[in-house]
Amino acid sequence: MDLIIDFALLALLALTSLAILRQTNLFAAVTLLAIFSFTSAALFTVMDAVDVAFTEAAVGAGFSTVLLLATLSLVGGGVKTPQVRIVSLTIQAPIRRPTFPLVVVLITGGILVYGTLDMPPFGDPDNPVHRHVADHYLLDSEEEIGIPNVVTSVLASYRGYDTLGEATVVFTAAVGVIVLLSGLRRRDSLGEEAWGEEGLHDLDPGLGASYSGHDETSGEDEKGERPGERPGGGVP
Amino acid sequence: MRILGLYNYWVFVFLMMVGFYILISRRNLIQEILGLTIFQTAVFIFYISMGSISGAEPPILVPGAEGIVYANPLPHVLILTAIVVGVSTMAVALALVVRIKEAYGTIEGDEIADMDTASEA
Amino acid sequence: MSEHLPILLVVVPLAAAALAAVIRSGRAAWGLMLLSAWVVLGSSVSLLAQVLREGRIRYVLGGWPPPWGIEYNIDLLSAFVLVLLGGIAAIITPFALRSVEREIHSAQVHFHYSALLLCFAGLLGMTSTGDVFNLFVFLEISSISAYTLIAMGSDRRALHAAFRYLIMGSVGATFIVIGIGMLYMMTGSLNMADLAELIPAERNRTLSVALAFLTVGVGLKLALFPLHLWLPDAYTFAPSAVTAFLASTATKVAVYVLARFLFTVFGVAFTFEVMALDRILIPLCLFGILAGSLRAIHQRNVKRLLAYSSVAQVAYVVLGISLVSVTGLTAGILHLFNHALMKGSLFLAMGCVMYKVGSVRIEAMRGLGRTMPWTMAAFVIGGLSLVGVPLTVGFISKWYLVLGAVEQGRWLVTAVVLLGSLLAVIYIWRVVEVAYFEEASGNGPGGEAPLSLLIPTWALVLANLYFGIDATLTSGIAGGAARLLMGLGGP
Amino acid sequence: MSDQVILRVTTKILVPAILLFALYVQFHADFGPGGGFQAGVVFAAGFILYAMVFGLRRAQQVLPSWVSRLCASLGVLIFIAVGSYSMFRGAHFLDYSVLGHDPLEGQHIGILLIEIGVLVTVLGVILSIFYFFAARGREDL
Repeated sequence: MDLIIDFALLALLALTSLAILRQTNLFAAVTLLAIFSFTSAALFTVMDAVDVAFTEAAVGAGFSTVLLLATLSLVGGGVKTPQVRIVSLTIQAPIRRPTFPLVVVLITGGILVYGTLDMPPFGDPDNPVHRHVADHYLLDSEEEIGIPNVVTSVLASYRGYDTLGEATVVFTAAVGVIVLLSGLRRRDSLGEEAWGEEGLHDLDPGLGASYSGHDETSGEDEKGERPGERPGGGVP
Repeated sequence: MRILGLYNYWVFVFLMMVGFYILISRRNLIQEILGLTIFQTAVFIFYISMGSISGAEPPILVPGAEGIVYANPLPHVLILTAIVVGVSTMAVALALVVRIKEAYGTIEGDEIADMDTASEA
Repeated sequence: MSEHLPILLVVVPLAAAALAAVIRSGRAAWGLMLLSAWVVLGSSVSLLAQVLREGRIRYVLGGWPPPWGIEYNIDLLSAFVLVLLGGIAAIITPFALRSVEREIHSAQVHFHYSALLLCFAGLLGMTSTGDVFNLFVFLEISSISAYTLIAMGSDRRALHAAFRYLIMGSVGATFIVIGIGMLYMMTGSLNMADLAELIPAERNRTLSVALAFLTVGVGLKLALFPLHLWLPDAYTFAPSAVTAFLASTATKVAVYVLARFLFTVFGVAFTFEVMALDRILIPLCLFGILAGSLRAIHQRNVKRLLAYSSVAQVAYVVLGISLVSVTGLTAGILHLFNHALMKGSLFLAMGCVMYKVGSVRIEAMRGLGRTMPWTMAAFVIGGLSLVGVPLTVGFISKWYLVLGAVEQGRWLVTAVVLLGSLLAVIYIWRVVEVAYFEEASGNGPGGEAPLSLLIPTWALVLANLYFGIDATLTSGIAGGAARLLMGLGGP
Repeated sequence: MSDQVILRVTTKILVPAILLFALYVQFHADFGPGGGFQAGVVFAAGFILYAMVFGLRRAQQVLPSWVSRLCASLGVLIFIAVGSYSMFRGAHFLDYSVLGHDPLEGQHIGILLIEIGVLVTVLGVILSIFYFFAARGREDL
């Protein structure tokens, strides 16, 4: 029974991915991607990976979709289509050089399929993956950690350091987004900042506030600056 | 049965290649990100497939019960981390797209590349 | 406390990064960066001494013995790379103070240092770890922060460069995850030392594909020709201090990771005897040396010129590694270290020019030999090192490389290495000619860069000369690490 | 969207339930699927829903942007602090066994603490990212 559901879900995933490939409306493509994520979350549940399924549903289908839609509302959802035909498939697609990517993908895919040939069969409990390290977690974590959910034990304790790394990766992303979207950087292309000071008072989520000096910390060394003033230097 | 046993892996290869194809053939930056996401999700499916055992239970131990086969928890842990890494990368990529749109007025890779070449000369 | 040095090395910059993001003062964030850089340098030197004395150090994280837990596994090679990372950070941070104040908006300076610290911690973690998946996690920490740092460049093209790097870098990282997955699938382990024992030295289709994916994935990260397309723009448009930092650390750690996978995890027997990977890598490196050097000659932007030169120089390092001999590996490891010194000093010199002149295009260099004598002298010495003139570090590593090639009777390799040096003469000369033999355009502010920029630049230049004149220390360590990788024993 | 009565009422009912569910996910992770990461995402989702219906400004009155940024750092620091505390107790980094009277209790305390660290970071990060994207949108108008 599981196997049938597994096959059906995989087929659905394949179809969804092809639909995303053909889609030239980005809003529709993002919605399809959310479907893709939900379907894969369902697949993870069938394969007994409940924690992963939960995370994929919350992050892949939830937060990613919100982010993508937020971005689309800023950049627009259309794709320019030069109407070029791909060599073998008769899809009209926004591609300038259709053959090269196809060759690269076919080679990579071929190598991967070649690699699957020596793989141990799917679902066999005697596969090396399930011996050696994993069975220790299943057999001994009860005694060593005492938590029924082995995924939590492994995540937080046996491989707790990876989780520290994971938290750091998320933190890194926050630093990246804040730096990129705080709007305080000089922007040569537009010649001037697109917003005035009242914009910063009113709407900027954080840095603007420290900027205009009525935030919780006064930031002495930043006070004198105004958005119009930029640091010197730069490429002419 | 041997062929059937590899079906999961072949679908993984197919999904991954669709994602990879979107990624390298499309010149719209958002589409590239969508391709990357499919590409990464395919890898998640690969890991979870290798950790799964037919007829197994989720790796949440049932006290006192004997003879239950549990799925392998380690790939689950690895993929939890990978999902987080994926969404982090995506957030930074989308922030970059927003900035690129503001700076160049477009998110079509070819047009941006043309503008870059023009400002180089 | 000394028992905890391996982990302190990584955790101190991590904690500093988290703090730097909240303190809102650029100067304080810089202080945190400086502090962590010197802590890392101090601890890595002491680790290196300890490894030389007592051999490999293993530190078990969370108290769980490997392969169930994650371990830090520091041998001679990783300790050497850690010292390099610490040293570069300790020198570039003082430089960054003024340079960053000029190039980054003041409200973002603390985030800049936070990202730089994250990148630093990520690279340190990649170097110390003995667990392949943990390596991927720290690779992503360093990569995501690197995308951010590059995007902070003042030109809008920095954004596009960062995006291209993000896409290619993520593809590379995903390839690495696939490779790790296949390794895990076939062995059931993620621990490097454990994997080394479990991987058989015979043909296996899945493991071969794992090796291929890992090589391509890491190759993307280290800009191995022809996977280098992200590098020139990224280095050109990133802020000066960031370019210097990334050029002398990020690609070096990627090469280290490649060597780890090829030699430690898969082992010489599988990688080179069963798979014969050297037959692919050596031609790629030769093409890389020629293509990178030739492209460098045609650049009008000196940072981009140096970036293409980096593509060529990284190819030298990988070439040394793929000769699969003690001499070749010694050359590769030495060049890894030495190239960090030369590219660091060259990019720092460009940072000085950027600070004073506001441009690093070749036209902007007119007459700088007179107006900025110290900066340009640093550039010239760095350039001579790049060419491989005796008394500089460049000579030492090229000497070993030629020795390694001749040892195996590879005359073509020898010829290309020498030709690469000739091409380096041409592209360095183009800058020197403009700087020393053309009249100043006269509209620049003129004058030498401030001492806070010059002293770090010259510190690296002097390192170029010091390790070029007395190479016993570096070549001793590199030789020891090479024997270790070849499986001939040692610490 | 704040003029839509149905949306407002539904949101007001849903948000507390979502936040409560997040806490359930957080503290029930020992026995079922969940953990700091998932809980952080769900918790943030509650706020995002509130912000989408009632506006960014009102959401930020509850949880200002600087708090979310502080949380992002704080979570990582909690995590590192737990690990370092093990070192002061004479064990290796992140070895929770020394945190309690016996190793098993130590493991429980350690896992609880670092899951809280992860929750705080993830909540802070997701809200920060959302705030910055949302604010960017308003500036363009």
